[in-house]
Parts: sequence; structure tokens; C-alpha cells
Amino acid sequence: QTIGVSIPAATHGWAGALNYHAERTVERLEETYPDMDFVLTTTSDPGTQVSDLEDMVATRGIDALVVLPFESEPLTGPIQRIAESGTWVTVVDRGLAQDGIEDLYVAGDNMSFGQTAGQYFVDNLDSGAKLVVMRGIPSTVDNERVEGFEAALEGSDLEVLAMDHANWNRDNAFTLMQDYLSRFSEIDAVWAADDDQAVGALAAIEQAGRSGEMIVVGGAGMKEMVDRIRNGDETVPVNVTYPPSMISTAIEMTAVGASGAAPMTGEFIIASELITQDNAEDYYFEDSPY
Amino acid sequence: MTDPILSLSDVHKSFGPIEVLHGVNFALRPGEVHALIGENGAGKSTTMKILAGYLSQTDGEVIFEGNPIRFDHSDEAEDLGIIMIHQEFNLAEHLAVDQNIFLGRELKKGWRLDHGEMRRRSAELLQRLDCRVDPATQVNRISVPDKQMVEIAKALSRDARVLIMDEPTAVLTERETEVLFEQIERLREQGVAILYTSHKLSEVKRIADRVTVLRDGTMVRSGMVEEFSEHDMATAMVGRELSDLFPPKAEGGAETVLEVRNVSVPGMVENASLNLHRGEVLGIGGLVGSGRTELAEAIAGLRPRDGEVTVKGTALPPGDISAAVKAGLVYLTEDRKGAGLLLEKTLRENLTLPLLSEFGNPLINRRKEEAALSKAIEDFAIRAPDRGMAVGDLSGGNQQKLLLAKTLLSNPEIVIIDEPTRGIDIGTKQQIYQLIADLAAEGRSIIVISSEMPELIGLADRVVVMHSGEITGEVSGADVNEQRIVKLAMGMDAEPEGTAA
Amino acid sequence: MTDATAKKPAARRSSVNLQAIGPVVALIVLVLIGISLSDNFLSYANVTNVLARSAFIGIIAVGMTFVITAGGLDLSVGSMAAFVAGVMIIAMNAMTERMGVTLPVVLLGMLIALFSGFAAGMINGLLITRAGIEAFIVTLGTMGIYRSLITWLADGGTLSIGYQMGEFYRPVYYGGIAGISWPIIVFALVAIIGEIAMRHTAFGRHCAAIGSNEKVARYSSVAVLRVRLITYALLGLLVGLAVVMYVPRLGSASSATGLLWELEAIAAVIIGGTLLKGGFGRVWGTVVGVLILSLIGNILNLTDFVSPYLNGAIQGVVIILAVVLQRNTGPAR
Amino acid sequence: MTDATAKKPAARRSSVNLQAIGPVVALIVLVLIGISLSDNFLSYANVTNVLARSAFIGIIAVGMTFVITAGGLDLSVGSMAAFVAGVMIIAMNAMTERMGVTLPVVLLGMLIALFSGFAAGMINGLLITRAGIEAFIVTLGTMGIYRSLITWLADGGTLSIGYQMGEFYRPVYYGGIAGISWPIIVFALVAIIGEIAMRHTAFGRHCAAIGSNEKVARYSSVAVLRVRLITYALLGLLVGLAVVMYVPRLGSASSATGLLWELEAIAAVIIGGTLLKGGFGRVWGTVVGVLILSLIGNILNLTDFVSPYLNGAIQGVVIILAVVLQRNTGPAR
Ligand SMILES: Nc1ncnc2c1ncn2[C@@H]1O[C@H](COP(=O)(O)OP(=O)(O)OP(=O)(O)O)[C@@H](O)[C@H]1O
Ligand SMILES: Nc1ncnc2c1ncn2[C@@H]1O[C@H](COP(=O)(O)OP(=O)(O)OP(=O)(O)O)[C@@H](O)[C@H]1O
Ligand SMILES: O[C@@H]1[C@@H](O)[C@H](O)OC[C@H]1O
Ligand SMILES: [Mg+2]
Ligand SMILES: [Mg+2]
Repeated sequence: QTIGVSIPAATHGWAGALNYHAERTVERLEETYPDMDFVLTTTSDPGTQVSDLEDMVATRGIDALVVLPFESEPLTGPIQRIAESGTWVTVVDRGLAQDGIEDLYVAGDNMSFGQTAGQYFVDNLDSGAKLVVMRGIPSTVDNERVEGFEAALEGSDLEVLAMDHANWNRDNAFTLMQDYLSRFSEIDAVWAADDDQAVGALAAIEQAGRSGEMIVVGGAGMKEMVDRIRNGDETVPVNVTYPPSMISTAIEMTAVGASGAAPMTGEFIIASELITQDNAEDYYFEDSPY
Repeated sequence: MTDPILSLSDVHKSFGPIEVLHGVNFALRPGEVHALIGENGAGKSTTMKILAGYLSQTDGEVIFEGNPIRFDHSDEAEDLGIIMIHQEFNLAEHLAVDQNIFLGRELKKGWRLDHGEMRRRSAELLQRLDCRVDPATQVNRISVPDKQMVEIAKALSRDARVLIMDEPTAVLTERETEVLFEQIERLREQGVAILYTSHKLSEVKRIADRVTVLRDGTMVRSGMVEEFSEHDMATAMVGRELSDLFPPKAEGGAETVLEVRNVSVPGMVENASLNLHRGEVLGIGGLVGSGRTELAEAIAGLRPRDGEVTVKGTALPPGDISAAVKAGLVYLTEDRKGAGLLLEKTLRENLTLPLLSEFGNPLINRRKEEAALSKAIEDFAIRAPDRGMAVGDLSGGNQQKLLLAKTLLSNPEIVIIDEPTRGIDIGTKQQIYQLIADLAAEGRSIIVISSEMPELIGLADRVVVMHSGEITGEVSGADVNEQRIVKLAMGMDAEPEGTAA
Repeated sequence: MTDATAKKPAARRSSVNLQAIGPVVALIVLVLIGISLSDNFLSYANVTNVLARSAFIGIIAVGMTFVITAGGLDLSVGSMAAFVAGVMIIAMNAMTERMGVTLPVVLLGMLIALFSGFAAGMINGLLITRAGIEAFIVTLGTMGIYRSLITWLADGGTLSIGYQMGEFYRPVYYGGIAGISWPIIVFALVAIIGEIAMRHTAFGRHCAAIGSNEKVARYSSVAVLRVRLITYALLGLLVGLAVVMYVPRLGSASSATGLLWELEAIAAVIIGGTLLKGGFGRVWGTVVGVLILSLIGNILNLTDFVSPYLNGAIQGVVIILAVVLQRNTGPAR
Repeated sequence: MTDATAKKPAARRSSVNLQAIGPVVALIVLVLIGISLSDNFLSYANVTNVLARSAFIGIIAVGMTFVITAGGLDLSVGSMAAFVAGVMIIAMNAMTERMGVTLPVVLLGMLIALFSGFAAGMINGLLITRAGIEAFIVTLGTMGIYRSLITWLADGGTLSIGYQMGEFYRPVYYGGIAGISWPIIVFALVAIIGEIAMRHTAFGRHCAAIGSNEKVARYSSVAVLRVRLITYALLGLLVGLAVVMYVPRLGSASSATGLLWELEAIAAVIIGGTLLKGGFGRVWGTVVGVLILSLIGNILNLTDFVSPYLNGAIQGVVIILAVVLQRNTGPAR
């Protein structure tokens, strides 16, 4: 039995954690199932990912595939062909453009990721409060999150002052936040949308001496953020989950399915939960890298 | 007689499988000017480079002050006071004149460069050479002769015990040559040993104390200069008797093929007008920097210009070289290395570059190219040890011959040649003069720009003289003589009567 | 005796040979490693996969060879490819609505891709030759511009060709004749024509002359600006051609399309023995360079190496080694 | 004897001036645009922010100026910075465990960063000068290698400096004297020393000579290989220095650290008027180039342009325009 795992490269924090989990899981499962072989590839663009999939099929003869598509549309066709050839396919996180191709779908929910954050602002900010928003790398994932966020804000009187891309990168977020702070004398909340971006934003706010003026909500449940929530940090009251460990779940379920122990098909959606001081303990994992 | 300071004993040199020096012996003595002469490709530059540590001999010995010596790097030779001026310029084009003069030997005040002192000393050196360039000028903005003066200044700035000069006067006019010779005299008196090459045998006769003749990598004759007449030198070099250097002058026809009207190049040429007739050899004389090259380049479409250039009644658009070429007008550059040849490319690729479309379209016919090369090698007596070699490895004179072949490949009707025989040996010079005469006889028209007075006088039936960017006069027929030309060139005689005769 | 000049002729001759076989040796070594690692390495499927996917960079790299040989550089090709792909997809989708899933739409789409690529290349070329701006700056600028434009066209997401049209167009990447897939055929043709153009036409000679010494070229009545302009336009056209083969593969374009292709293409050219400073170019070397780069990725996928994190390191080492093989000793710049 | 010679310097001066003021004009225009678009543009906070954040690229770009002036190139500086930052953080964390949050740990950490940078630069330099491999290839290779290594060191994630130590080290980025923050001071010092080194020392002169004509430099007894090696080692050292200022900012390093810094640094150098092919370099120009690049980003963040997707396009246009200003007319390569 050979299982192929194809995921995006560790180009930012969340993806790095994804890589971490994938590697550990593969190591662990290789011990558990001695006759099971894993092929793990990482890519930084859709084209290379398709090449990796081709290689897995042509040279490694994979029986099952766990794939987190770098982008949905370009990967749909190639994955469909692999599925049609009888290979088991598990799709993680970013769904395919066509329904019914994969055997198993394990994912977070990006719409709800944005919506949960947006709803929190609507519920907790004073009316007329002013927000700035940091977007990620321009991509479908980012679009869905912003869409969810805007949907939640619809009808409220919260004001979004500005929205720019910080590319899920701490340094970019730091710079962007510095400039937002120069530009707007009043900011009540920052939706950083990703915990790496939140790290950058917080550093800029602290530098400007404007801590306490505004709250910062990131996303994906990075350890440091959960810790701050746990400790009742006023600037970082909540977070929204988007666990990179979903890749482990996917690989494990696929391995179980492939080993014939139990059939594992269908959808497995990991909803985006709101982490608050009350439940933070449940989301804090001491030895997680992220 | 003093002991030799630097000498060669049975030195051989091979490049790959080809041996170019077959046992050369000779010695340089302090306070003596030693001239090394020989045909193009005879091995003069190679010999000099071995002496100065830029090349290593394959066999034999270099002896310094009586002891065999091996240089691992030219630095070591330089440290001993052996300084060489190369035949091809060795200047960093992006750097200023003074920066080049002191390159590698910068003067410092503590850790800082002493700009003021370097500039001052450069100015001093240049002044000693009667050269007007501003030491702060970037080298890529100065003219070819000025570059040579900078090279000389650079050599003078080092404390030389042995000064080796590879054709220093090839790109100089007589005036500058004079200045250089004064410096050579001065150094000789100071006891410096000087090795010098030149194809201008009259110069050799004048300045050298001792002469060594190389032919095909072998020393054929050596002796005090008194033992040689110019004719002896030429015969020893070429290995045969030479007839008259200049063929009889052709008289041009009446038809005007090229008309230049009020051509100006901002800052360099002003209001130049001239006519060229069919079958005529027209000379352009003038001092260095008088704007001859700029005028020629403007005519040939290589420089922006004002004024009109008409070839057989059709006006040429300014700055459009291909239009000029199409009209049958070509220009041979004086800047062989910078504008003439692709040094890393082969002879064939260089030869056919301006005329590739004639060698097959869309695919280049290699055989036709090879045939053209064979013809060029024969017609211009190009000596290349290997047809496939890079042009940069040819001897200087042979590069010049290839450049001539390249320029004339298109069978042009009008040819402007800027310093056509620069660095060419006397035997080949004769061939080239014959060639120019033949071209004229075929009904082509030629403009020769030359800093060699005898060349102008020997070739041209009519000479236009420039001074300071302006045409100061014209002489023809019997008036084509040194005195008249020099006067005009100095700007001392601009009256119309000069042209009347 | 250390003098470099002294050794030059001998070294030159032997180094020409060494330079010629250098990348080929590296390629052969990679193939041998591949064979030893997996029985499937030489399988029809794998060979086809590797060659076909090399086609995009390969076609572009052939064009890049001319640009670099003529002393230029183009950093924009990756984003240009993404932008052209986006334009092509938008146009094809619009046409499909009116004309249905038909051959003319595909053909028109191809024409549009070729034309947009050509136009984009012309823009680079004109800015470089007419406005006289350093190629590095112009193409760094247009790299950002095209990347932005595709992001904007795709609204931050992905532009996809309609499903039906995608299926219809697919065979242009996945189909072929006599078992050889189209991208391989097209790449081979481009490479062969490129090699001939470089070595046996006036255009190729002129590129080398300009890269070697622009002033000499100008004095030899080579139309320097025009030739240089053509190299950029040609490269743009080839980017268009690469896109024509690329779109049926993934059926979409996004801001991640063609990322870093410029680096890969330039690397392939240099690995192949073309001089970065210009003056000498070798199209077949570029092809070998492209194959080397593709094979590294393929071989890394054949086995489980230490950690996927280190793929980039291995890639880096192989690139350096491939070039070490071809330089003898003489220090370069 | 000739007035042609006399007229020459005048012509030269005017073109030099245009080149000299070109980037300055672009900078001034950007500042004016900034002022007109936002009242906060000239605020102490914004000016400090922009200058301080320019420091990393700026310090690196000063080193890059020497490399490029000497006819070289270094694509690896971005990944090198990430790698050095990773090494520094790991070392500081390890030392903190034993020695606590103390000054020696910070100083040792800084030394380690400087030394790692220097060593990495030496490796590039040795491969280029001794093994004689094209700089483009060597540094493309090491770019991949360092990027891989940091990813591997960080296990795909982020390496963070311990919280306490981070707080202790923070002032190196955020603190300063007399209201001027440290990164600005260090950047200014590096720039001034760089400018002096380029113009007033034999080293700078030799860099230009090598870049202009290597053979001439060698014939003039310039130690070509050594000078070239020093340029790369110096650049590495400056990357180390940039990291010393970078780490206290966010206290972390990941595979995303320093992404594309190489392109920015090279762009700054070229915008500043240094010739990409070598032979002429201008450190103050590079500083202006760095500021131009930073300002574009700052202005875009301070205002709402059409769509943030198009930021890259605007950046591209400004880069090209900044250089148009400095080239008069003559076509470049
Ligand atoms: N690096 C080289 N590689 C191969 N051949 C060379 C090299 N350098 C010189 N030669 C050959 O050695 C021979 C002697 O050349 P050299 O330059 O010494 O001639 P020369 O006497 O100086 O001629 P000229 O008067 O034309 O300058 C020529 O045939 C030349 O082509
Ligand atoms: N590219 C340039 N930029 C600035 N000045 C130049 C340039 N080229 C030449 N000059 C200057 O123009 C003047 C004319 O030089 P030119 O070489 O044409 O003289 P010439 O009459 O042809 O004499 P010769 O050929 O003997 O040098 C010189 O003073 C030279 O320094
Ligand atoms: O790659 C994405 C990551 O960066 C973001 O933070 O969360 C969702 C992922 O798909
Ligand atoms: Mg010679
Ligand atoms: Mg002249």
C-alpha cells in the first residue's frame, strides 16, 4: 500500500504547521503500518503540484492520495483523473471545483472562518466602531474568508476603514499596521485574519503605544494567541480556529480506510470555532509547533 | 658597453600546438633604446609580454641582471621596474583618466585615497606629454590617441628600469610622437632600458640605438642602428626586396559621388563641406582631436549630425548607418578594439558580420563564408595560425588587416578609411596602398584619414585639412606636401589661396 | 607560470569541449540516478510526464536564450505567462458563451494568447530599446505589473476555463501523435528552430554580436535596436505559445501561475552554457538545462529523501554541481 | 591646441548631473505625493517607521552595491538573512537557557549573526572566485539551500526568541538615541562608511576597475580574486548586521523571512544608478533607491488606490519611472 500526500510548502506559519503535522503523522503511521508506504511532497504553485501528482502515479504507483490542493480549479482535473483510475482520493481543506470526485473530504470552513470573526465584532463592538482588515495571499481561501466576514458585517454599522493584503506574513503585517496607525487616529478593532498577521499587527500597535485602544483578532489558533486569550489579554480577546492538524486527521483516516480496517468516506468538516477565554484551555496544545 | 639588465636566451613560445617563437635571443641595456621590428605576426608582442611577465615562455630563459628569473605574475616584473605598454589599450573604460593612471598603485593619505595628489600628478604627467585631457574625464570619453597618451602617462608614473612599449606611436600623430620621443630621450639619459616596436621605420632610425629584426618568430638580424638603413630594415623584415611604397596616384574623374554640405557634430565638427569624385583618393589631414573621425562617422551615419550628405544625388538620412551602407558608403573605424572587431569571435564571424544577408537567407551558407574568408586571408595577407581562432588572439596588425577585409567585403563604392595602416608592417602597407589605388582605378572613391603624413602625401591627390572641428583648407596636386598640410592643420593658414592651386 | 593569457588557447580549446559536454554529463548522471532509484523512471508515462511538463519553461527558455545572448534579461516572463493565461481564459469564456464549445474558439483563444504574449514582449522591448531603460528595471517593473493585473483580473482568486471548453481543449496538452504528446512535439520544434536560428541565421549571429560588443555590432551596420527589440518580442511570443500549452493542462490561471518561471528559465539558460553577460548562446544547452531542472524535481519525487524541507537545498546543490562540471577551473566573475 | 577638448567636460557634466539627480528627483516627487495625500506622512512616527523598516534592505543593498559594481550579483541574500536569523535565534535561545536573559547573550548572539553572515558570504565568494562558477548560478543555488535550511531548522514553522529575551533585545530595533531609532542610525552609518569606501578607498576603486574590465585590473596588479571575494564576504557580513536589527523587531524567523529581499536590494542598487554590468557604483544612489522602494509601499498603505490588487502594478510603474528620470535618452542594452 502506498499513500501519496501532497501539500503546499511551508511558505507561511500555518502552512508550516501543516507540514509539521503531515511529517509527524507519516512517520508515526509508517511505524504503525509497516507495510504501508508514504510519499510526501510539498509545492509552492499549482503547476508543480500537478507534476508531483503525476510523479506519484507514474513512478510510485500510489493506491491512495491525500491532497491539499494549492488551488481548487487547476487541481480539479488532474485529481479527477487520478480518482477515475481507481485511486482513493482524500481532499483536504480547499475543496475541488467539481463535486463528487473525492472519496473523503476533510476541511475547515473558510466562509465560517470569516463569518465567525465578523459576527464577534458585530456582537461585541460599539456601534460605529472602526475596523481595519488584513487580507492574506490573494487566493480563493482569502476571498472566501473575506466574503464570510463581510456577510457577517452586513447590516451592522461597523465601519471598515481599509483592507489590504499582508500575505499571511508577519513582516508585511507589521508594516501594514504601522501605516494604518499613522493613517487612522481611531481604530477600534483589527481583523488580522491569520495569526502570523496578528503577531505583526500587535508588534506595531505596541510600538505605537496604542495598545488598549483596539482589539486584534487573528485566526487559525496559533499557540501564542490562544495563550494570550487564556490569560485574558484585553487586546486579543478571541481567535477563530482553523487547525493545521486537519492534515493528520485526513492522513490517518485515509490510512485506516486503505488498510481496510474501516471504510472512511464522506465529508469531515472541521467548523471554525470561536476561541474565548472560557474555552481557550481546550485549544492550547503545549507541544504544537503552531 | 654596459651589462644587459634584461635578456632572453633561446626563448621558445607555443600557443597550443603552434610555436610562434623559435629561439629568440637578445638583450636590453640600461640607457639604450632597443627597437624590435618585424612583420605582423612575427612575434614582437609575444616577446615583449614574455619579458614583462605577462606570458611565460615554453622553453628558454629570461635573464634579469644576470640571473634566470621566472615571473609568476606581471606584478613581480613590475616590482623589479619592468613596465610594459601594451599594443592594445589596457584601460578601464568606466574609470577616469587619473584613476586609470594610478590603478593598482593608488596614492593614499593614511587609508584614504589621495585624490588631489593623484589628480595633480596625473595632470603633471599628461602635461609632460603635452596631452590636454582633463584627468577627471572618464576614459570612455577620450579619443584613441589620448588613450595612448594615458597609457604612456601610466607607464611613466611607475618607476621604470626597463620600459617596454609595444607600438606606442601607431595611434599617434607626428606631433605627439615627438613628445613621446622627448620622454624616451629623457629616460634613456636616466639609464632606463627601453624596448620599443614600431612599423614606422623612420622613427626607428631616429630614436633607436640598437635594432633587432624578427621574422616568423626567429631573430634574423641584430645590430646598432647605424648598421641599418630604412631599406635594410624593411628588407630584413620582409625577407625580400621592396619596391616603391606608393603606387602612382590616380586622378579622380569629374563626377561627384559624395557631397558633404555644412555638416556639424555638436562640439566636435562645425560646418564641414567637401566633395568626393569618382575614382579619387581624397585625404583628410589634421592633428589629433581635430574632428576628422567625428566628421567621418557623421557622414557614415554613425553619429547624429546637422547638414547634408548626398551620395550620387540622394540625401542620406542622418544617423542611419544601414542607409549609408545601402548607398554604397562604408567606414573603417580607427577604434579596432572598441568598434571594429568582436575579439572573442572567430575570423569568419567577424568578416561576414556586416553583410550576413549576402551569405544566404534565411540560413547562412557556411561554405560561402569560408570561401570569403579564404579570399580575405589571401587578399590581405592575413596571418592566422589557425582559421578557427578568436580574433583577439591574432597579432595586432593581422587584426587590422581583417578589419580592412571586413569593411571592404561589401564592395563599396565609397570608402572612408580612418587610419588604414595603423599597426601594419611595411610589406603589407605596400599591399594596402596598392589595394587603395586599385579600388580607385576601378572607379571607387576613397577618403583616407591618416595621421601619417607620408601616407596622406603618397596616396591622396587632394587633401582636406581640419583644425579644431573645422575644415581649414584644401590642397591638391603639387601642393600636397608636408609643409602646406601642417600649416593648415595648425590653423595657421586658412586663406582661400591655399585651395587655389 | 600562472598567467592566464598564456594558457588561454589550450584552455580555450579544451574548455570548449568541456563546456559543451558539461551539462550533458550532468544530465546523464541525473538519468542514471533516476534509473537506479526506480524501475519506473524510464517508463513511458514518466518520461512523457517529465518532458511534457518541461515544455512550458523550455519554450520560454529558448526565447530567453536569445535575449540573454544579446546581452539582455527578462524577469517578467513568469507573470507575463500568468497574465496572458488570464487574458486567454477570459477571452475563451466570453467567446464560448456566444460561439459554444467549438474549434474556432480554441483557435481564436490561441491566437489571442500568442498575440498578447507578443504585445507584452514588445512593450518590454520598446521600453528597453527606445526609452533606454536598463532591462533589469523594465522587466522587474513589468513583472510586478503583470502579476498585479492577473490578480486583479482574477479578483484575487482563480480564473478558470468553462468545464466543457476545458474538456474540449484538454487534448492540446494531454493528446499527441504517435504516442508523443503535443507539448513535447511543440517544445522539440521550438528548440530545433531556435537552435537553427541561433547558429545558422543572421538573426542569431546578430544577437551574439550585440551581446559581445554592442558598438562593434552597430559599426558593422547591425540594426542593434531592432534585433534587441525582436529578442524581447520573440520571447513574448514564446511565452504566449507556452501558455497555449499550459492552459489546457490546468484549465486556470491565478496569481500563483508561472511563479518563479523567470528564475527557472534564466537558470536553464545559464546552466546550458549561455553567457549571462551575453555574446554567446547555445539553444541546445538551454534544452539540457531545462531537462536537468525538471529531472531534479522528478527524482526527488522518486524516493523519500530526508525531508521535503530540504528539497530546495538538494536542488541548489545540483544546480551548482551541474555548472561546476562545465567550468574547468579559471575563475569567473 | 583644440577647443573640442575644451568643450568636452561641459557635455559630460550635464549628463552626469542628470543621472545624479534622477533618483533624487523621483524621491522628491514621491515625498511630495506623500505629503499631498496624507497629513500624517511627515509625522515623526511615519518618518521613523519608513526609515527604520528600510534599514534591513538598505544595509544589504549597500553591500550589494559593491558586489554589483565589481561585476557580480548575489541572489541569495534574502534566504541568507532568514537562515542567519534562524541560527541566531536558536543560538540565543540555547544560551539564554544557560546564561539567562543577560547582555552577553545578546552580544554573543549578534556576533554569531555577523559571523554566520560573513561565513555564508565567504562560501558564495569562494565558489565564485575559486571554483569559478558564474555568480548567478552559485547564488541561485545557495538561495535555495539557505531557504531550505531555515525551513528545516524551523521545522516548517517559525523560530521565535524566548519571550523574556525578546523583551530584553527589543530596544535594538525600537530604541534609539535622541529620538532616532537604532536601525536608522546603523543604516546611516553603514551608508556613510559605504559611500566613503566606494569613493575614497582603494577597495572601492578596485571594485569599479574589476567590474569595468577584469583583465585591465589584473594587469594593473589589482588582486582581482581577493577583491571580489571581499565583496561577497562583506555583503554576507552586512546581511548579518541587517539580521541583528531585524530579529528584535518581531523576535522570529521563518521560511517567509527575507522573501524577495534580493530582488528589492538589487532593484534599489540599479535604481540608484549603479551599472548592473559593473564598473560604476554609487552608494548614496542605492540609499535613495531603497527609500524610493519603501516610500512606494508606504504611500500605497496610506491611501486607498483603486484596488489593493493593483499595488504591485503601481510599484512596477514607479520603479520604471524612477529610472526613466535618470536616463537621458541614449538607448541602453
Ligand atoms: N593568445 C594567443 N593565442 C594564439 N595565438 C596567439 C596568441 N597570441 C599571439 N598569437 C599568435 O602568435 C603570433 C605572434 O603574434 P604577436 O602578437 O607576437 O605578433 P606581432 O609581431 O606583435 O605582430 P603585430 O605587428 O601585428 O603586432 C601570431 O601568429 C599570433 O596570432
Ligand atoms: N565619445 C566622445 N565623447 C566626448 N568626446 C569625444 C568622444 N569621442 C571623441 N571625443 C573628442 O572629440 C575630439 C575629436 O576626436 P577625434 O578622435 O575625432 O579626432 P581626430 O581628428 O579623428 O583625430 P584622431 O583620429 O587622430 O584622434 C577629441 O578631442 C576627442 O577627445
Ligand atoms: O494556507 C492557508 C493558511 O495560510 C491560512 O492561514 O489558513 C488556511 C490555509 O488554507
Ligand atoms: Mg604586436
Ligand atoms: Mg580619428
